[in-house]
Amino acid sequence: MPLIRIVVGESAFDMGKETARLLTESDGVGGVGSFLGVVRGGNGLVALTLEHYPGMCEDVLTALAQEAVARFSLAGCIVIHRVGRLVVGEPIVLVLTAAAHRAAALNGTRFLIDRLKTGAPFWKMEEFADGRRVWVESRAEDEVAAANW
Amino acid sequence: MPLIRIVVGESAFDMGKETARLLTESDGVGGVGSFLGVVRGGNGLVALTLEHYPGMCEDVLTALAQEAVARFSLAGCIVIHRVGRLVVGEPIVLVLTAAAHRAAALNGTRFLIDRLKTGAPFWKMEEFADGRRVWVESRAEDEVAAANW
Amino acid sequence: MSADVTVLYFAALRERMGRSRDILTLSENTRTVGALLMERRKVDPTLDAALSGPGTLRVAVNRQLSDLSAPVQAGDEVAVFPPMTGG
Amino acid sequence: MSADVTVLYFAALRERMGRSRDILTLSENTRTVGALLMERRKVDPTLDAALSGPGTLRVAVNRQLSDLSAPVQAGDEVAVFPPMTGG
Repeated sequence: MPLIRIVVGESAFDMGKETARLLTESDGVGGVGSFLGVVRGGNGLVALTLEHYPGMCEDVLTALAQEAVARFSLAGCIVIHRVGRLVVGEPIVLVLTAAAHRAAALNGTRFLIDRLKTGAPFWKMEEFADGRRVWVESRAEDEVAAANW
Repeated sequence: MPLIRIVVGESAFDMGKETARLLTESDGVGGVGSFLGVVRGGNGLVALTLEHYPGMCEDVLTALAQEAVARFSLAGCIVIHRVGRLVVGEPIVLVLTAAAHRAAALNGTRFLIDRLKTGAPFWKMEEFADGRRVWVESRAEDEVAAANW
Repeated sequence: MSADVTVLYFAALRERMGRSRDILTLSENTRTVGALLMERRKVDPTLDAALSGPGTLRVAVNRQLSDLSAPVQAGDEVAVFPPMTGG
Repeated sequence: MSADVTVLYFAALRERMGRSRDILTLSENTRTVGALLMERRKVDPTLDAALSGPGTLRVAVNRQLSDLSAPVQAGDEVAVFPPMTGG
């Protein structure tokens, strides 16, 4: 059975350890693809606050991971998504996919991050140095990226 | 100036530390894409021995990294390729790309690993449990993947 | 058996509501999520204003993405929220 | 100034050669990598056999991928090797 590991919570994660775990618990791996999302600074942004729908997040991410495993013949995958207040430069999300060959791993990574963006119940609120708080609007290009899979 | 870090050598590398370094030394990063290639077991394979052309490897990888930075507006990238004898499960190659947005980072990762496979002077020799030693032949699909960029 | 339905609000909608959930009692003839919310808007000006706000809203029923035509029954968990912006 | 050209062999070709490099002296009328190798094959049966082996070969001149029509001059570093299989 391919490893599927889903974590939603406030804690930081260790990308190196998660990669080692994926390699240890998966068979026949030739490549690991990954995407790490971080809070991007600029325009006075200080932090993001991530709100989520507990329970539904885990359900959606597990279903997405199962779909990715089946579709790209993944040997395993890990999705970690943080919630709460995260300052500029802090990691938000980690997607790791293991497969026999690189194309499958890289496609699996891209599928998961594209679909997660608009399909898992997380919401970002931006906090600026001048005190403004703004809910991030969904981007049309994200909807297109998710629909293209 | 975007960070370009190229390492070719026998030493193991620490993916977590390399990612932290890329984040620390790059500006405006929203996402980091990566590919980690490892020695895949199966069919009695025990180890790979990686031979390389010292000097030309570094030149080619630097040129590829510069092309990736320009083409995908990367904030930085790191390419580490090991040489020598590596047993099943050991990491061979790490590509890390940082960008403002995920599509650029993931495209940069894929470009680098696709082009590196057939364009950088490394050669793999497989070593099997029964003592056979076989030079890996280049795969037509790798040539196609590299040419598609 | 209770005829209650839990309705959850998230993100900007939660802020517009000033609360994160309501426990609504399902009337006998209410069969869909859309009908449930429409009835409630008539008696809850805060909900009416919040749902009239700018931007589209999404609906989940029992943690599955759904829409206003979805059937609703006692014990269900309904959630209403803006488009998701994770990752 | 020396008229020497260094020729490097890698991977399966290096094994077929039994050595990793030759230092060849460029004759006056030799202008291309192809001509250099062709002349040498006539006097070096090992090289002749190695270059006749199965599979295609690639050429680099001064660490730049090139081909047999590339010009060669004294001091150049020429490398001959099978298709690359990194990553």
